[in-house]
Amino acid sequence: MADDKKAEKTLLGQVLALSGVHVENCYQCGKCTAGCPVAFEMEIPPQQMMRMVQLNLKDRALNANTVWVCASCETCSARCPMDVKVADVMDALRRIAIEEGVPAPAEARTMAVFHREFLGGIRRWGRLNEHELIGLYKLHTGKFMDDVGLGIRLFGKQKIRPWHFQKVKRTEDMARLFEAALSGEKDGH
Amino acid sequence: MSDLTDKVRARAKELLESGEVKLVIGHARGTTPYRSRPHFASTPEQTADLIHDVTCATNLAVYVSKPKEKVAVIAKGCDARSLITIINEGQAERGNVVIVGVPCEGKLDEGGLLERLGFPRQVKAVREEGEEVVVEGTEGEVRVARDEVVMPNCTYCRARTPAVRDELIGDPVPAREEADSYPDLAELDAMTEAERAAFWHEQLSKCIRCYACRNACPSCFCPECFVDEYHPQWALHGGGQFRGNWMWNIGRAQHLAGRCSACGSCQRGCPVDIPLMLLNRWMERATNEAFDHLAGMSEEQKQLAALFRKAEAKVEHG
Amino acid sequence: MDSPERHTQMRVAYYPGCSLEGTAIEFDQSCRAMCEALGIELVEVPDWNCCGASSAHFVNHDLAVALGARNLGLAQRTGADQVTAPCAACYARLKFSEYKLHEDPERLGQMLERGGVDYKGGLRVSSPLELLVRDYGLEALKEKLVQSLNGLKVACYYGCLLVRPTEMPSFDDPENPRSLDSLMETLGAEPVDWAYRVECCGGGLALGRADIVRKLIGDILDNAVEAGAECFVVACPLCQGNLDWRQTEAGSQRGKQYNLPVYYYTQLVGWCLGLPPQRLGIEKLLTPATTLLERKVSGLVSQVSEGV
Amino acid sequence: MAQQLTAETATEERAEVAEWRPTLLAYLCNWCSYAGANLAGASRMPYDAAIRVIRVPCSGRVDPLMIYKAFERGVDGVLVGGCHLGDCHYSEGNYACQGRMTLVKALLKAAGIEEGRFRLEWISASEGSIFQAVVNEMAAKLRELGPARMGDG
Amino acid sequence: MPRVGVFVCQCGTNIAKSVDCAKVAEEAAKLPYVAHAATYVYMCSSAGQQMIEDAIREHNLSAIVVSACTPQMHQKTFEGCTERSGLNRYMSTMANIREQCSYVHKDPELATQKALELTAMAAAKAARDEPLFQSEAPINRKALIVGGGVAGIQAALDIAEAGYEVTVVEKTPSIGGRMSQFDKTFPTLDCSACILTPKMVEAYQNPNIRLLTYAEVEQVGGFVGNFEVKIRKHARSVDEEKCTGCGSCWEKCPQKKIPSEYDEQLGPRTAIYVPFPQAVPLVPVIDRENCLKFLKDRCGVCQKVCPANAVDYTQEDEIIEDTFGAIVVATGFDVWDHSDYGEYGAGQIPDVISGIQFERMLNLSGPTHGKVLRPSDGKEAKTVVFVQCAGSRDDQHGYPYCSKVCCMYTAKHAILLREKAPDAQAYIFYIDIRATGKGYEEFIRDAQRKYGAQYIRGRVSRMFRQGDKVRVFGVDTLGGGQVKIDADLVVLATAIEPRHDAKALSQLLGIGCDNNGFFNEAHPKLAPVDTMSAGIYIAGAAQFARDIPDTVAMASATAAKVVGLFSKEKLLSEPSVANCDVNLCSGCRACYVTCPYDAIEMTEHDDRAARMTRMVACVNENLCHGCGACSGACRSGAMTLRAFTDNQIEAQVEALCELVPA
Repeated sequence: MADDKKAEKTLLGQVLALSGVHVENCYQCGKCTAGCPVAFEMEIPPQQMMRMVQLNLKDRALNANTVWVCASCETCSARCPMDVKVADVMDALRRIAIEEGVPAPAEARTMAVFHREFLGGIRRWGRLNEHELIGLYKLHTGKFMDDVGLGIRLFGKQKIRPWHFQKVKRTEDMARLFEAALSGEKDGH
Repeated sequence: MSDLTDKVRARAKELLESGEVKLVIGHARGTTPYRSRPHFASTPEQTADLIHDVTCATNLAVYVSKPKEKVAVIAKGCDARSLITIINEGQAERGNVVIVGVPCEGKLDEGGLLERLGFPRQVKAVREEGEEVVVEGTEGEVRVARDEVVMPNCTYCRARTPAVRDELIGDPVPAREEADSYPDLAELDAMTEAERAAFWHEQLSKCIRCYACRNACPSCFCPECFVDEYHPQWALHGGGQFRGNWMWNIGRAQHLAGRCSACGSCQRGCPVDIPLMLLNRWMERATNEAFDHLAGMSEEQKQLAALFRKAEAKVEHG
Repeated sequence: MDSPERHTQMRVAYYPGCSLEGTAIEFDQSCRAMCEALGIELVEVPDWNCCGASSAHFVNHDLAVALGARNLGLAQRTGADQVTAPCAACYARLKFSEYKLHEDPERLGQMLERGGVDYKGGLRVSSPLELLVRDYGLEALKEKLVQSLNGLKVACYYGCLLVRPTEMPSFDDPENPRSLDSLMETLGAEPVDWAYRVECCGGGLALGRADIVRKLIGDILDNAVEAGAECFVVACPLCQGNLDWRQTEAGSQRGKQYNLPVYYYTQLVGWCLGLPPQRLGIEKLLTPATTLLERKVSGLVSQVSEGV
Repeated sequence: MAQQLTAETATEERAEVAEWRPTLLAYLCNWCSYAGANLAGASRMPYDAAIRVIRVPCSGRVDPLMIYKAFERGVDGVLVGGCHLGDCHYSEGNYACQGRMTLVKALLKAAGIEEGRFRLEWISASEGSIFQAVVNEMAAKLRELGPARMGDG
Repeated sequence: MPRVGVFVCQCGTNIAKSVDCAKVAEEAAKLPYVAHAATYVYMCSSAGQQMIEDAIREHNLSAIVVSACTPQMHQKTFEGCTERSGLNRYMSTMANIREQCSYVHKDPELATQKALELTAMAAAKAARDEPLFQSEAPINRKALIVGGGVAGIQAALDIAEAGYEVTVVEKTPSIGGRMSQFDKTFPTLDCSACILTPKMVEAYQNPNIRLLTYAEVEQVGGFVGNFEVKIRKHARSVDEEKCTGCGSCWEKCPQKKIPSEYDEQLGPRTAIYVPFPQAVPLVPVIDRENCLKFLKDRCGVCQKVCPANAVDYTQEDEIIEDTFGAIVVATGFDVWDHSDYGEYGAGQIPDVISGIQFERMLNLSGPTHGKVLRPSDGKEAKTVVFVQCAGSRDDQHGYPYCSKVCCMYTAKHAILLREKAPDAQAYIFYIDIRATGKGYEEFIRDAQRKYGAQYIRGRVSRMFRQGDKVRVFGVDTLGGGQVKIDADLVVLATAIEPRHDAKALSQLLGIGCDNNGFFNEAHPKLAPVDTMSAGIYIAGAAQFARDIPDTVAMASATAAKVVGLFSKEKLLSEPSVANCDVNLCSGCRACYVTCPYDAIEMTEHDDRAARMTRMVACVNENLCHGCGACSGACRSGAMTLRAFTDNQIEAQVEALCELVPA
């Protein structure tokens, strides 16, 4: 239908298409923000993010650090009286930001790098090698000195074992799976 | 003369002599040895013509209509089922009907018999011996297994001994196990919807609207049948049009749901061999499954419509 | 109650997940040891891959489904009818895949086919905690215990992913879960009544935003200490890592020294089953953890098994 | 913009005109389903134009002959709508309907009339959107099945 | 031969925008029996009606079809046209070409074709219309009121005032209802008991009012004007005639720790008790489930101390059967139970209480004698958090609706809190303030300005015990930050919900419930106190959340309805009733076993043609409600429903199929 196509171009429509969540149900009670463990770090708290989506204020929504700070703990989704899955909306917004090339705000960049390197690792090896992730993360963020002491302690406990490198047998399987998933969702909508 | 015939005569005579009933409805020998006809004995003498054997297929409940005085019916299982059904539906008072039960292992399908034997005019006598039917002809005896020459509905009868009866002449026979598995419907079940529609188109196109089925049926007792009404005209009148025939036969099957005793009289009476029992048995299965209801199988039975009531409803739709 | 014989026949597909091969190796060790002692046969999912937590769903839900579904498909091939994942994050992700596939089988099925994944759905995803509490039964477990935790005051910390997202069927109440508490009671510990049992520790922010994590776990630690807890018991490597490794940092930020060991429940069950501490990896916990346990059982032997 | 939309929708509907159009006859109870249909109308919820409604006081009024008659006369599908069980304005007319329609379903099956051509639905006065969905589903099903046949078409 | 007139309404453009009304009229004129057809812009207008009346006379019409909106809107309007033109009123049929055509089909071609088919079907029916006549029934001029709260009391007083007898059935031992539990009322802060008690006493003393307390309606049969009702009066174990209400029994009763229903479990009561000191009647009941005499055959103190010898352990339930002309349902509401609300402590935190519990706490005669104390330790509460919308506006855990009264009573609570403890602080979490009554907005402002209530816009996410406090995590969506309050007491403005047994009562009475479980009104705007069943009316919160003035207004409205009904000489029944053609009746009793109203009797019919007397079905038109279940069950076509005859319905199918290419 014609109006569907128009709707899809709005932020509200994009979020609906990606997450299946009807953000228009939000009546701004703020229960999501009230229970959010990381709201204190967010430039725009969750309930206001819902308002941004309702008003299609894409720039303001995506340029805030909110989606990168979200810990995905799902507390907001679990408690929303109107069944607005706030965490799913955050996932959708993050994806829109990546796809549309909206750079993460400066202090949220670390999280963006983290996710990129995490998925990159899985795509390459099928499994996560925490030591590789840490290494690449530090390389790309320049935060070489963070948590060095902790790293040494974990090494000492043999919890970090650089000699133990894990991967699936056929790493090409992973590429195929990534390919299907990333193209599939677009076809589906 | 068979044992059963003697007992039936003796009991009928007793009933009339004692004045317990004013009329005994039973069978007498028909125009040929393989046929019977209904017989109404109102005096002890008239009981001498009564018979009971493999030829007594007619459902006698059709002759019971609001009797003012007590009548006795020599009732097979299906006759008894019909009697209970019509009593339930106000067509007779239970106190006015004495159900004299007789066991039944199947009644002769004349058409099938004749076709099989190929010497109809030469039949001298027909009798049962064990599981066989013996036909005496001018050219000797022919023996056939009973199941091969009885009416199809008899092979899956669930009431070979009347379930409800005031007395029983003869020894009870157990019900056919097949009754509950509906082997007769297997073919129809296996068809696709289109095949079923085509099947009925072929069958019902034959209907000449003679209403022999209705006349033979004890459950058809409306003063005016829906098919004969003009306002509204539910079905086109007269034969020859498939649609009117369809409406008539489907309407009749609906009206007989939960009321048919599976006696097979309708199909037996049909001059153009429409397998009417398929529809009736289909509906019996449906009412049995959905409402645990089998017409005339118990004295306390309620009408099917009473089982639709809220208080009785087992499964709530939606 | 189920008979113990039946439990010996339990055969379950086992999905360790990446963390349990790395920084949470003691969770893997203790879980395997515990199951062996209880007669639960774990069949490791052959050639399993990362479940995608905590990044895949962050950027693409289909990818999250696909990563999980490949593992479920492989798990199904072991012939088991359920797969158990100790890591709460893995557990939630696998459950999410199964749930989404059930919701939208057609579109996702096509996607999986293109991705070379063969999984038709129908596998039960469980956490070993669920396995213990629901399938094995605490009564049956009690019979096998050889030592008690003797009133160890423990803060049962469920975190987020064991009980959320709430739209998926859960084995415990999302706001007031009880399973860990009941398990600890069975072991003879005294779970403290505290508030932060389902609050978030910051999970996936550990590497990227350690500053946030320090604040969150500081609150959690304070609340547990206030309620009188001597230690934590957890069901998730992320929770364990955050609470255990960053305890000192969070403490120094607040001018406090907490010193609360953070055990996996599998370690405590294993301990009470009498398994040697090395098999349970208790020495691998950063906050010293052995002394507290030893102090609790010193001089008191196998009262539980003789009791009830 | 609203007008534009209307024009588009109208064109889509028109396209259907050229095709064969099923006839769906509905017997709706006055208190629930008929009122539900009114609510769908008052809320301007468009639905398939195949439906023709005969208002009856209660689904219990529906005589099976009324359904067979419709099929006999070439109607492609029949819908019977009543109040939800327990909500009947006449206390239990819908139970009577439910019982009877159980038989109707069985007999239609025996006769070879496809299952999708007959539906019994409980639709309350507040369920305009359910009415809309039922009509659309059923009309779509009838298009899929094509014209009803009783073996002769 | 019938002569049918067809009148196609354009409804302004509502119909005309997609239906070509002129074409429908033009085509309709060619239909069988149609003698005249016309179209007009508004058929329901007086000009439109006049046009119909003129046409009936001019064209000598015998019946009319108006193709317009739904008959539920204007059937009666057009019946007026036939009646005024000298035809039988019921020779009027509507085709619904608006709600079921123009509103939902935008394509002009499809809509016009459908409108024509609907008109043709209606014309086929109208051609077979027969004059109908209402039958008369006597009215039993006594009213039954179910529920003795303020709604029931008000309705009873008003009806009694008009001179009719009223019976009030109340489930609990005293009338008074919810209002008797309240301390003060908003926005005037009147003492609730001070304004209610006089009304309770007035009801008690009015000779036209019979109060049956500790009683329940068990069975309802019959119909408007003649409801046959069975009432169970539970055994009180105290003789109402003898008891003087002196109180010796409940003072001496040793069972003193039973949680009081009246005090919402916050305080105790005895086993023999009156729920509250001003109870009417002031006659105690014995709660047999908690009485030692009944449990263990011990004690018997109450009987020993009773100076009037009124205690009777052998008393049994009494069944009272009576006939009433009308019924008012005023059963009130329940309060949503927050024990399955995990994030608010799942009912496990003693210092998290409901609004109605707080109300009892504020009351001087309540469990804390008017002090605001923490249930956990009895200490005075200084920091009190109020949470609005607990269970309301919550699709996930509670109800989707707004409970209407919570904003106001929460403000009242905040004010009363300050009055009781001037150093206490109220924090009120709200989402929106709905203060839409006279003086309501001002009341909210007073709470803020004069009583210092701190309003915080946002919902509370979670609360839990923290030491001896309740820690509340909320948000200030206006200030923009998370809010954490360590409260002494949390008061949840728990949602108003239907009585837990409302569904059962609705089935007993034959009136429906809405999706939330409140009783259904006949029309949300135009018949808010009527139900779908004639002669049964609803008042107060049984229909939806209401405050006291609305409840009292509704109660008086029901009284007006009842008095209006009773002022009629006779009751005219529904003309569309079942009818049996005895000539066609086979006497099979299918209708008899089907009828939900037992309106069919089997009677003897002297069949001259058959020269016999036979049993046939006969409809009692006073009992018949016109559902037609009998005619749906009848095989022989004998039983039919007037205005919905087999003939008329079959003709509609025919008319449709004539126009549809098969």
